[in-house]
Formats: sequence, C-alpha cells, structure tokens
Amino acid sequence: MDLTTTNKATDNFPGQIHELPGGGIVLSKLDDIINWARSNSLWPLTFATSCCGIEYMSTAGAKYDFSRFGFKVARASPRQADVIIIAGTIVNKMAPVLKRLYDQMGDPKYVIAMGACAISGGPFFYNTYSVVKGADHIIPVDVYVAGCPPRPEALLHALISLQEKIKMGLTKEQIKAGS
Amino acid sequence: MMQPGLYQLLFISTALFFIGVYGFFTRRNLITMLMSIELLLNSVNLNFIAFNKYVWADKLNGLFFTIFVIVIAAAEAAVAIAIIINLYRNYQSIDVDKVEEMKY
Amino acid sequence: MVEEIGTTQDGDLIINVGPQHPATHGVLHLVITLHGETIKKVEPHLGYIHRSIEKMCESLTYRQFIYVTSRMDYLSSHINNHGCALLVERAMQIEVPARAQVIRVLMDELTRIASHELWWGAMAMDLGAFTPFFHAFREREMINEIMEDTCGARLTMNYMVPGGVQEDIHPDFVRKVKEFIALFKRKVDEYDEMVTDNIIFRKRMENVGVISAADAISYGLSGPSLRGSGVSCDVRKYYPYDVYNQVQFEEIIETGGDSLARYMVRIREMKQSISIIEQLLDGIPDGDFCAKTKAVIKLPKGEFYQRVETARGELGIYVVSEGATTPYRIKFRSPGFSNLSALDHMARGSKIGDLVAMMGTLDLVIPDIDR
Amino acid sequence: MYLVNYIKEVLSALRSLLIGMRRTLFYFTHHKEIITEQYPDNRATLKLADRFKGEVVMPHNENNEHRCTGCTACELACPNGTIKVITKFDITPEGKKKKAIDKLVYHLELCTMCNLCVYACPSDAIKMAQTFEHSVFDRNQLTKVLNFPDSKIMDGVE
Amino acid sequence: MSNEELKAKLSELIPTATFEEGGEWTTLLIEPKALMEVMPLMRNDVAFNMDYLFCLTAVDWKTHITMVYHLTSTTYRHNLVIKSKLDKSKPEIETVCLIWRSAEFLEREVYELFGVNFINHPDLRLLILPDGWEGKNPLLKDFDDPINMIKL
Amino acid sequence: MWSISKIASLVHEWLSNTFSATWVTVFEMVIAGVLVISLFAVLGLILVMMERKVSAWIQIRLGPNRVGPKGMFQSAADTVKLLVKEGMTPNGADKLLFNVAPFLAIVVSMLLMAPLAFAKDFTLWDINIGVLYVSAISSVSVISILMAGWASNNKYSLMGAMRSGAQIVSYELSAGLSIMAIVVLTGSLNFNDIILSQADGWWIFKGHLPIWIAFIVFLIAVTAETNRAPFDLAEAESELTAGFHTEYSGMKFALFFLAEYVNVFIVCAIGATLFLGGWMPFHIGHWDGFNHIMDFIPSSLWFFGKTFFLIFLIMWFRWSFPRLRIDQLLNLEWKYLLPISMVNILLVTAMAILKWHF
Amino acid sequence: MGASSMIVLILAGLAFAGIAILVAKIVTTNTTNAQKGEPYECGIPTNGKTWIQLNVGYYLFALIFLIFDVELVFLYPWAVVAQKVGWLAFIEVTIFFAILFFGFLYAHKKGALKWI
Amino acid sequence: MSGSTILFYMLAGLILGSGLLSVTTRQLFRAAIYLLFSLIGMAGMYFWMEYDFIAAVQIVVYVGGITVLIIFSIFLTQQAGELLPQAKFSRSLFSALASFCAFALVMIQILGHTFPTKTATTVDPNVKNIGYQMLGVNSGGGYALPFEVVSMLLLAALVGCIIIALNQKPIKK
Ligand code: SF4
Ligand code: SF4
Ligand code: SF4
Repeated sequence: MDLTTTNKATDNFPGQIHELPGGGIVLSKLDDIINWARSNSLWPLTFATSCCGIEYMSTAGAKYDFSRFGFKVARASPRQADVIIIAGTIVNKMAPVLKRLYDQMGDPKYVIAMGACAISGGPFFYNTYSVVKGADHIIPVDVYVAGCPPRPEALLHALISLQEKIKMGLTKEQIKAGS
Repeated sequence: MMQPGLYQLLFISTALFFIGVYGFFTRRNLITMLMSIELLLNSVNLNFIAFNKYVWADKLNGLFFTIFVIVIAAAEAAVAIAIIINLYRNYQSIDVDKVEEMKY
Repeated sequence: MVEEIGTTQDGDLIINVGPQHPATHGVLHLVITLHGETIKKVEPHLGYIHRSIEKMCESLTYRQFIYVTSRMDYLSSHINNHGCALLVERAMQIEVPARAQVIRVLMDELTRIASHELWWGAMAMDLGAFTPFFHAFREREMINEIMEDTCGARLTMNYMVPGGVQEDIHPDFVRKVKEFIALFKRKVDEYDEMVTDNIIFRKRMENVGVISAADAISYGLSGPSLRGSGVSCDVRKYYPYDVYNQVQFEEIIETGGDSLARYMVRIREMKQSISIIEQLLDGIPDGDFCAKTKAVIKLPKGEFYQRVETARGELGIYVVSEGATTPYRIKFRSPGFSNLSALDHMARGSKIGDLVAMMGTLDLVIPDIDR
Repeated sequence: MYLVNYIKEVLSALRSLLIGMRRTLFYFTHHKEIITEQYPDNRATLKLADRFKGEVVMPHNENNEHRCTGCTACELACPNGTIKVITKFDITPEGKKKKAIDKLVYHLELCTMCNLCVYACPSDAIKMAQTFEHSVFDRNQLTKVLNFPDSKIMDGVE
Repeated sequence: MSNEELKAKLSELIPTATFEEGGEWTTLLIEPKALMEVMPLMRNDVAFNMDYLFCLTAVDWKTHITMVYHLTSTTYRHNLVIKSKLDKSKPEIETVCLIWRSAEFLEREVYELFGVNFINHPDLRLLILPDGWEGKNPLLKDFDDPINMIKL
Repeated sequence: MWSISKIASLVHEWLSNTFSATWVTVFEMVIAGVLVISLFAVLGLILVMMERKVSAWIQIRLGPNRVGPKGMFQSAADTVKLLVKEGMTPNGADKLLFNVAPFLAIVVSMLLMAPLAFAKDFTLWDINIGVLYVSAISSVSVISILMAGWASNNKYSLMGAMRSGAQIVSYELSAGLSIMAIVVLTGSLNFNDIILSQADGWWIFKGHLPIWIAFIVFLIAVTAETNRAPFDLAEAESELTAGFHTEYSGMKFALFFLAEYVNVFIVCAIGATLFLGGWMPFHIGHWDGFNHIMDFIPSSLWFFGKTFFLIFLIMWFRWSFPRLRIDQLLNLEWKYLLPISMVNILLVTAMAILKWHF
Repeated sequence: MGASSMIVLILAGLAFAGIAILVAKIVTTNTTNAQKGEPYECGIPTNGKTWIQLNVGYYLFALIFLIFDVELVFLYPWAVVAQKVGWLAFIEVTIFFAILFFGFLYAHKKGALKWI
Repeated sequence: MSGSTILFYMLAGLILGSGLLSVTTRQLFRAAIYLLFSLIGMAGMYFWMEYDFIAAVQIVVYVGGITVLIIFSIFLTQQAGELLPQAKFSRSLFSALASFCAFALVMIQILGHTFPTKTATTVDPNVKNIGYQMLGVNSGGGYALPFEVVSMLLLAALVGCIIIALNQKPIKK
C-alpha cells in the first residue's frame, strides 16, 4: 500500500466496514484467517514515554476508542502484547529498555512510531545530546505516523494501515527477518 | 488383571507407607521430611477407609478415624512448619544435619 | 543459581518498577526495597526521558524556545508557554494588551482543568478503577476541542508568544466554553459519586503518603501537593501575573497532608478554575491580541526569573542572558522534580499499593521532571 | 457500642458502593451518553477545526504558481530545522537574475506544528493544512517538497 | 521584608557580604567556604526564615561556575538569591541538602550536569544520565558530543 | 416441548438401540467431552465479548464493533490471534511446571462443571455432595496460580501468586460459610435437591435477611476468589504489571484467561443455583396458575438467564470500583466477612429450626 | 453419568488445553534473541534472586486458613442435619464457633492477620 | 476388565508414581507438586470407593490447605530455586533396601491373612449419616465430644503456631 492510496478518500478505504453480499466474511485460506485474526486483535503494550502518550491515551479514551477495532485495552506485559506504539521521545538511556521490551515480546510483533520524536527525534533532533534520532535505529518500525503529537485520528489511521499491512500478509520468513 | 478389592488397596497403602518411610530416611531437608510424613498418614487413611468399606461396612468408625487423622495431620503440619520456619530463621537452614551441628 | 545482589540480609526484596510500568505514567524508574510488601526505600532513577531541553534552549531564540516548553510538562503546556512569554515580556518591558492577558488566563485555567481531569482519570486507573478514566476524557475532549478551535492543536499548543497570543480566539470560543462549564458542573458531582465518596477509594487514600507541612516545605513541594499539606503557596496569589490579581478566587488548602488531601485540593481547584473562567469569560476586553514586538528579540544582559503556577505546582524559569538572541543559560525549575524527591520520604513503611496512590496524587509528569 | 459502629460502618460502606454502581448503571443503560466517534467511517463528514495544524503546505493556484520568494525567513524561524529552502536563480523576462526557490524541502517527520514558519513568512506563501493521515510505511516518504514540480512564483509577490 | 530591608539586615549579619546589582531580587555573593555559615543562618534566623529552597542551579561562565540558590520564605514571602563562584578546574562546594531536603536531588542534578562536587552529600550519584556516563558534563559550555549532538 | 434432558435421553435411547453397552458409554463420554469443550469455548468467547461490551457501555464508548457484524467476531479473532502467537517459556523458568500450570487451571474449571444443573434433569454428575465437591475442587485452582507464579522466575509473578494464594484461601472460608447457610436450610449438599427445595420460591425471596447477607457475602467472596476486580490484586496492573501470568503469552496465557472467565461463569451458576433457584422458574408460593405459566419458559433459559445476570453483576462491580489494597482485602475478609458470615450461620440455623422461612 | 464424568472432564480439559497448545506450537513462528528468555521486569534486567525469601505473614494466612478450613469441613455434615436435629445442633455449633472465635481473636490480637 | 478396574489401577499408579517422585525429586517445589498429585490421586481413590465425603475432605484439607501451607513454607525458607543435595548413595541404598524388605514382610503378612468379609448391613457413608453420627442422634454416643476436643486441639495448634512463628528472637549460638 502506498501513501497515495491511503491518503485519498477512496471508496475502499481500509478500515471501513464492507457489507459483503452474503453478510459474512469470505475467507479462503488459513493464512488469511490468521492474518485477519492478527490484524483485528492487536493488543498494544502500555508504552508511552512523553507527550504523544497522552494522545495515545485519548485514542484509547471514550471519544476515539480504539477498542472498536479490537485493539483492546493495553497489556502491561510485553509477553502478551502484539504491537508496541512508541509514543514519545526515546532517549539514549531508554533505548536499551525499548530494545529489551521489543525483544521480549512474543512473535509476531509490530511497531508503530508515533510522533515526530519516535520517527526522527523530532523537535529534539538538533542540539541535543541525549535523544535517539529515530526509534528505527533501535527496533524495526512498521508504521510511522507524523505529527507532534499526531491527533487520535491519525493514530487510528496508523493502526488501520498496520492492519492493512498485516492483512497483506507477511510470510514466515519475513517475520523471522523481523520486518 | 485382578479385580480391585481390599488386598489391592492394602497393597497401595503399604507401598505408599514405605515410600514415605524411604523418603523420611533419605531426605535431610525438614520440609521434605514433613512431606514424607504426610504420605505415611495418607496411607494410614487409605487403610482405614478400605477396612471400613470392605470389612466393617455397618459402621462409619473408620471414616471418622480418617477424619481425625486428617485433622491431626493438618495440625501437625501447621506446627511442624511453624517450627521449621523458626529454625530457618535462626539457623538460615532447614537441613537436619546442619541444624544438629549448630545446636551445640 | 543466581547471584545474591537483589536480596539483602534480612530477606528484603529489591524490585524495579518502571521504566515501562503502567503506574509510573511514563518512564520513571523506581527501585524499591521491599520487606514483605512493605516499602523500605524508594529510589527514583531518572533520565529515561531526559531530552536535554536546557542545553537545547541555549541555541534557540527567544521566540523559538517557547515551543519546547510545551513538551516539558505537556499537560500544562499553555501555562509553560505563558511563563516563558511572561519572562520575555518582563525582560523586554513589553506591554501586553488587556485582551491577550485575559485570553491567556482563560487558557491557563482551561488547561489546568484538562490537566486535573487527566490526572483524576489516570489516578483512578492506577487505583484499579477504569471507568473514571474514560469519563474524565469526555470533559477533557471538550476542552481539547475548544483549544483546537483557537490554537490549532490539542496538546502542545505553542499559542502564547512574547507580547500576547498567536491568534485571536475563535468566534465560537465563548459559547463553547460556556457549554463546557455547564456540562462540567454537572459532571463533577458524578466524580464524587464514582470515586471520591467510594469507600474503597477513601480507604486507599486516607492516611496514605502523609507528609507534614514542614517536611513538605523542606522537600520543596509546590502546587496542589504542598497545599495538601496545609501550606499556602499559590503563585497566582503571591506573585500574580497577568489578570490574576483582578479575579476573585480562593486558594485551596487542605490540611491532611495525605493522599486524600492532595486529591481534594485538585478536585476543588477544578471548581475554582471554573469560577475564574466564569468571571473572565463575559468581559474579554476588546483590542489587540498581541503587542507589536521586534522581529528579533534580544533580552538585555542580566538574570530573569519567572514563576507560574502550573497544574503541578510552581514552574520557575531562570534565564541568564548575555544580551544575545539566545539565552546563555536557562533553567527550568520544574515542580515535578521536587515533588518526586519527597516520594521516598512519603512511601517508607507503606505498601506497594500505596505507592501507586502516592505517585498518583503527586501527579508526576516525567518529561517535566527529566526535562 | 462497638457493634453498632461496626454495623453502621458496614452499611455506609455498602451505601457508597451502591451509589457508585448506580452511576455506572446509568451509563450502561443510557447509550445516548456514548461519545465515540467512529473515525474511519466518519471520514466524509469529519471536519477538523479550521486552525488545526496538520502539516505545512504551500498553496498553489490553478496556474501552478505559489507565493514563495525564497527569502528563507521560514527556515530561520523554524526551531528545529524542518524547512530547507534550496534556492536557484531564475532569469526574469527582462533578463535579470532573480532568486527563486528550487525546492522547499519540508521534513514532516521533524515538524512540530508550531506555526512559527507560517508567521515568519513575509509573503504568506505557506500555511497549515488540516490533513492528518500521515502514516506511512517508509520514513522517507515523510520528507516532502512543498513546491509543485515546475511551479513558478506568482506575479506581484516580492 | 523588602529588598532594601533584606539587604540592610544581611550586611548587618554578614559584614563581608557583597551584593550583585541588577537582578530583581537581592543577590548575595558569598565565598564557597562561607556557605555553611550563611545557609543555616538563612534557614534558621527568625527574621529571614528562608525555609523554601525553590531553585538550585549552576551557571557555567567558562572561567568559573556559579552556584545559584534561590530561597524564599513561606512566612514572609521574601526572596533571596545566593551566589557562589566555584573554581572551574575543581568545582566543589558544601552540600545544603541537610538544610533543605529538596537540595538532595537538585544537587545530584547539578553534579552530573556541571560536575560540581558536593561535599558531604549523602548520595552523590548519577541521577539523570545513563549509568557509566563518560565524558564531559553536558551543560558545560565546552561540552561537545559529535556522535549524538547534531548542531543546526 | 423440547428440553435438554429430553434430547439427552433421546440420544441415549438411540445409541443404546444401535450399539452395545460398552460402546454406548464410550460414545456418550466422547459426546459429553466434546460438548463440554465446546461449551467451555463458547462460554469463553461470549463472556469475553460481554465483558468488553459491558465495560464499553459503562465507559461511554462503543466497544468492539468492527470485526464481523456488530463486532461479534472480536473474541474469535482474539482467540485465533492468541492461538497463533508465540507461547514462550522464559529461560530461568521451571519448564515443566510452567507448562503444567495452565493445564491444571483448565482441568479444575472443567471439573467444576460436573455438578452444575444446566437444566431440569440435566446434570453431568448428580453428585451427592455437590456443594462440598465444588468448594473442594475450586481450592485446587490456587495451586495452579502458585505454580504459575513460581515457575515463571519473575518477581512480579511470584508476588502476584503469593497475593492471590493468600487471597483465594482466605475468601474460600466466607464463600463456604455463605453456601452453608443454604445447606442448613435445605438439608442437602446435592444441587438438584437444593433447586427442588426452591420450587415454591427462591431462597433469596424465602430466606429473609440472613439469606440476603449470605448472598452478598457470597458475591463478594466469589468475586475475590475468581480474582476479579476490585479484588484483582494478583494481576494488579498498576502494581505488578500482569501478576502471576506476566510471563505467559500466546495460548498458555489464553488458557488462564479462559479459565478465569469460565470460573466466573461457574461461580455465578452456583450462586444462581443456591440463591436464585437454578433452573427453577420463578414461582410464588401456591399461585399455581402463575407458576404454571412460568414453567413454559424452558428451564435452561432460566438457568442461563440467572447466571448471566450474576455475571453481569460481577462485571458491573469490576467496572465500578477501584481495587483494594492487599491488606485491606484481607482485612475485609477476616474482620468483616468471616465474622459476619459466622454470625449469619447462627441466624440461619435459628431461623431454620424455628421454621421462620417460608 | 456419574463419577465417570470426572474422568471425561479431566480428559476433556487436558485434550482442550493440549490441542490448543499443540496447534499453537505448530502454527507459530518465532524468533529468538538473547533477551527474550530473560524475566520481564519493566524492561530493566532483573536484579538478584527471583525466588526470594518471603515473609512470615504469608505463612500465617495459610495457617489460619488451614485451621479454619478443617473446622469448616466438620460443619458440612452438621449443616445437612442441623434443621432436623434442632436446638442440639444449634448449641453444638455455637460452642464450636465460640472456640473458633477465640482462636480468631487471639490471632487478631497477636497481629497475625496483618499483611506485611 | 471394566472401566472401574482401569480407573483403579490408574489411580493406584498416580498415587504411587507421584509419591515416589515426590520423595526422589531433587527440586523442592516439584516435590510439593508431586505430593499434591499423590494426594489428589488419593482423593480419587476415595471417590472410587464412593466415600465422597472423605474424598472432598481430603481435597479441601490436604490440597487446599496443607499443600498450600507447604508451598508457602517452601517460599519462605528460600529453598525453592535450589536443588536439594543428593542423598549419600549408601544411605539411599540402605533405606531403599530396608523399606523394601519391610514392605515385603508386611505384604506377606497381609496376603496370608484373611479378613472377615462384608457384614450384612451397610451404612451408606453419605453426609447425612455422617452428620447424624457426628451429632450422636441415632447411635447413642456419637462423635460430638471428640469433635469439640479436636477443635480445641486445632485451636491449640493455631495458638502454638502463632507463638512459634512470630517469635522473632534469634537463639544465640
Ligand atoms: S512528537 Fe511531539 S508530542 Fe510527540 S513526544 Fe515528541 S515532542 Fe511530544
Ligand atoms: S511548523 Fe514549526 S516546526 Fe514545522 S516547519 Fe514550521 S516552524 Fe518548523
Ligand atoms: S515560504 Fe515564505 S518565508 Fe519561506 S522562503 Fe518562501 S517566502 Fe520566504
């Protein structure tokens, strides 16, 4: 999926519910079922370092309510989490912790870099001695969502994009390679 | 195979009894020794019940004795563990040999 | 099998709480020494979100550095910005138009409500009640909407600039705020029903994390945490800025010194903020929303200190200027930092569950502490 | 007396719990109170605040013209180097050399939406757009060039 | 007490006191050695009663480091700034964390950001920087970190 | 009228006519096993979904509504997800016990299903000592938690396990005592006897104040025993991250999760049986006409209706209250519930002997 | 179905959990890395023993529970017949509870019911 | 061979097997768990014998109570993670031999003895009968007094345990 199709309000926008003629969900292969399940049951890890964390909470909050998509309430233990939403700045001292958390998550695992800080260091890119210039220097990131902070809809959009990415299917090898 | 009955039950209880005895002899750790004792008591209980069922089925005395044994086992376990904990706190060990050494 | 470091002689247990832990509201790392479940010592380890803001500000101009401060204590970003703007204005002797002053105070108080709102929800969540969190976000979202109309952002506003505010308030602002106030007044009673009066909640807050007035002062607590110990310390009262000396409000003081007192201070403070807003809302003076300032701001040589009352306490901005366009040294005296230092004192002898309540009522925002 | 207090305590505790439960039951049964907005479904109707700062854009008119003079005021105003103005020299019809932008590179992944660039711009060439769906799979896609290809500066903008 | 009164009282108590002009609050300059004489006085003297240390920081002036203590009194609400110049090569000063508990953390912060050594501090360790931080103290003016720090 | 027991007897008849006796038993066992497993799974799915919806509505939000029609397949998606998620075993763990613990948890909740009377004349095992059996078996579940907590080699897990160990054993007492109030009144430990004794009205209506007290104590105690909020100290997120199952992931975690929910169902079913008459329709004394109308609603509906009502009650608790602190939790048991239920037993006995109940 | 249902249930439980875990084993892919197996402690390497020595308080709870539990077991046969037996049963249980209550009071006074 | 026979031998295997493991495993916690399974097997055996009440009591007291207590005490004495020391080979051999010989001796005695067969009347060991017996309603004496005495015993145990366990004074060497 490339950017242009995502950003255009086309009819088959990823997250929208499509009424199939039969009213059911048509699934063909086992892999599809698995990907369907994975994409619809992304349990995030409670991981928020700074300001973006508040918008992340808003997204979980009543008005945006990402549990509609099955993202559930966050899990505190990385063992049970599927997606780690890096909400906030990652500093050098935090980097090993983040790496460790990511390592300790069960496969398959996904990463969303939320906000300028997680993508590139954002406001703290220049003239700082302690900020990691992008979380993807530490762990592989699946979806980047820009903004400072991205508004809840933007985060939802990122989650939907991640769902799409999962539904497109990752082969076992790709998962192994940690993409 | 043999139809299970009194003798089979007695076999089990005896075997369990001597497993407990074996444990009691070989283990030097107070907690494991306590566990062996629990096994002993259990085998006794089994005997009581077996006899009650197969021999004196007109009364419930065996059953009541079993209940008493269980109760007393509970009391015994509680007290024994209290003592073990106390010992442990004083000697930092619950190994019988070590505790014996330290007494003097 | 494993080395002996973690356990001390008498069977104490050392346990890490954080940096990734739901109760620490971010990335605070506490190393707790436990005896059974009783806390013997709490040792905060900071720096997991140390973004070197102070160093960074040394190379930002006086217009630019304001935006960084909204990332510090992001829950009171308006107030942080306000402090910075005030400092520059005072140093440059800029006269701020009356309209801007009122708008700023309005925004400050709205932010304070939003911040307390989030604190309330998050604290209830720490105590295990999930529902209040969601209910708190209902009102918070309304404030966010109001903010977004005017400032264009929901959290990190960058709305205040030296000389006033960036943009005039949105035409709908007054109406929406009034709607919000009407709703909020109804809902705040629900808070009491759901949380404040709840017996479980009370039991978990009463006599937990007690800190005496003298200790609180010595530890440098400020804001609601200090007022919970019965010390009057409101910057808005003692060093009023903008129009705070023209509005009537009560400084909330509770004398308990425990978690419940700090909790009550915040709840009552929200009501006070509402009353401030009500006083100002109808009489927003006409005029400019921003004074004319020079394009390039150069602070005169000297030292400046500006304090403002954020939702968490007293924020001090200490600027040493060499007369250049950028500060020579800037220091943010963040309220959370001192509040955190009292945690160990408060926590000793209580349970892990209490620690959560204490951290909740100290209302720690970690990026504010680490800067 | 102790007993009476004991019973009173229990009863008042129960009462406080019941009050809380009544409140939650109210919300359980009153679905009107639900405030959830269904984001991807309400995309068509979703209207953000008109001042919402989503990203910096450079409006172009129908002739593919923008208002940017390449004065780099925005680059200087930006606190974190988000904007890079790459200038070139155009030859005006009169044959004079004139500074113009080649590319106005904008790093969305760095931008903090602080609006300083917009305020700094003397010719109102850039503004904030209300877009927010910025999620991509590749970080490079967030680096954008604000002026359209082959765009020109509008007449009359100095 | 107003600034003038404070000043008068201070020069009365500490004859050697020098003041720095220009700031909005009375600024007292003292020698690092004299710190432990002045500070308890400020805290305990009934007339001053500076019981609230609200800011403690340092400024690197390239030639020397200045410690800055901001004090206030919760009873009288007067403010006082105390400054003390430290030697750049070996910055050292007595701790005040036994007088104001809040100083403990603030001093630890100054210790790691400026490298000022606080004598008698009970627990002078790194607080913010990662364990095993090597190199210069980051808030010094000559701090340079080519790896992490990208200059604009 | 089709009722579950009728279907069961029809199946039995058909099997007996077709096969020999041994095979009938085997088939019946297999059928029963499959039925129980599917009941188990379905219950898990429904309860998780219900929990999410209840919580969502209380929290003024919508809850899952996008996976399948009205979000119906949400819990199915979760299940499949958990199934295909890596289930890891930490290095330092005691591998055997770490893996046995979820089995134990599941088997315990399976076993607890046996004496439940799902409908009129339909019980897997109409055991004579039903009530005692339940409290006996449920006391095994604490072992699985202790096992999980210990085997994980994690401080949080261990602390969570110890907490829930102390908690479960404590609350077992008052749960047992409040159940005993009913036993005193009915003079039987058998679930069906207890249900039949409520043919002229449920105990909650017949039993005056003492039964109400017993009911409330029972509710509190079982909420605590199933480790549900406000007593979810064992998995208190804000204190111990995820408690005893911090290290569990994938299917092993799902099994604990499932066992927890099925346990909730079971205790609610027991509560419904003891206090609300199980499958017994709503009867009032001797109003035969009215009682007869009520009988038209199938007994299994009554049972599930009551059970789900109680489940809703327990969920409602969860989303209304903050969590107790561990010492308060134990205080509540030892200083309040236990003395109260002891006195209550005396009251009930006196009431039973004086025949004051209806 | 009688007692054999117990076996059925046990087997069903084992089968259920076993199959689920087996399927999970087959379907999942996993990666390994050095930190994956380490105990999770908020992202910080654990410090010291996990199998810590806990406090006496825990034991006391189990102990008091055990005593009470044993007594509770006696009550079941009593409860079944209480109504029939009448006041004799009432007196018995009162004595019984009195004894229990004394123990309870003692434990309470000694602070054994305090969680540490 | 009927189902019940199979069941019997399965239970016997469970009891003896996990009992044996319990006394031989070198991991303390596992020993407790094996003990637990042995006790559960015992309860199963009671169920098999249709002494339901005793079976339930067995589970309640042994599994829910004593095992939990033992596990807690294992946690308490910090032994959980460590392997127990291996018993000396000579000692274990000797104990094994001795136990086995004694076992054989007893078994020979038992097998040589014929026990009187079932009496004509049987009392169903259900809870009601137990209750009546306990309160001594039908059969004269009953067990009311012994039960009161036992509860006194338990009380004594409780008091004793609390005194012992809360005794913080370390004994000097
Ligand atoms: S991107 Fe902006 S809002 Fe998000 S953490 Fe960074 S500074 Fe805060
Ligand atoms: S909005 Fe701010 S950060 Fe973004 S480009 Fe403009 S000045 Fe730079
Ligand atoms: S956008 Fe505006 S400020 Fe930036 S270069 Fe163009 S004209 Fe200058």
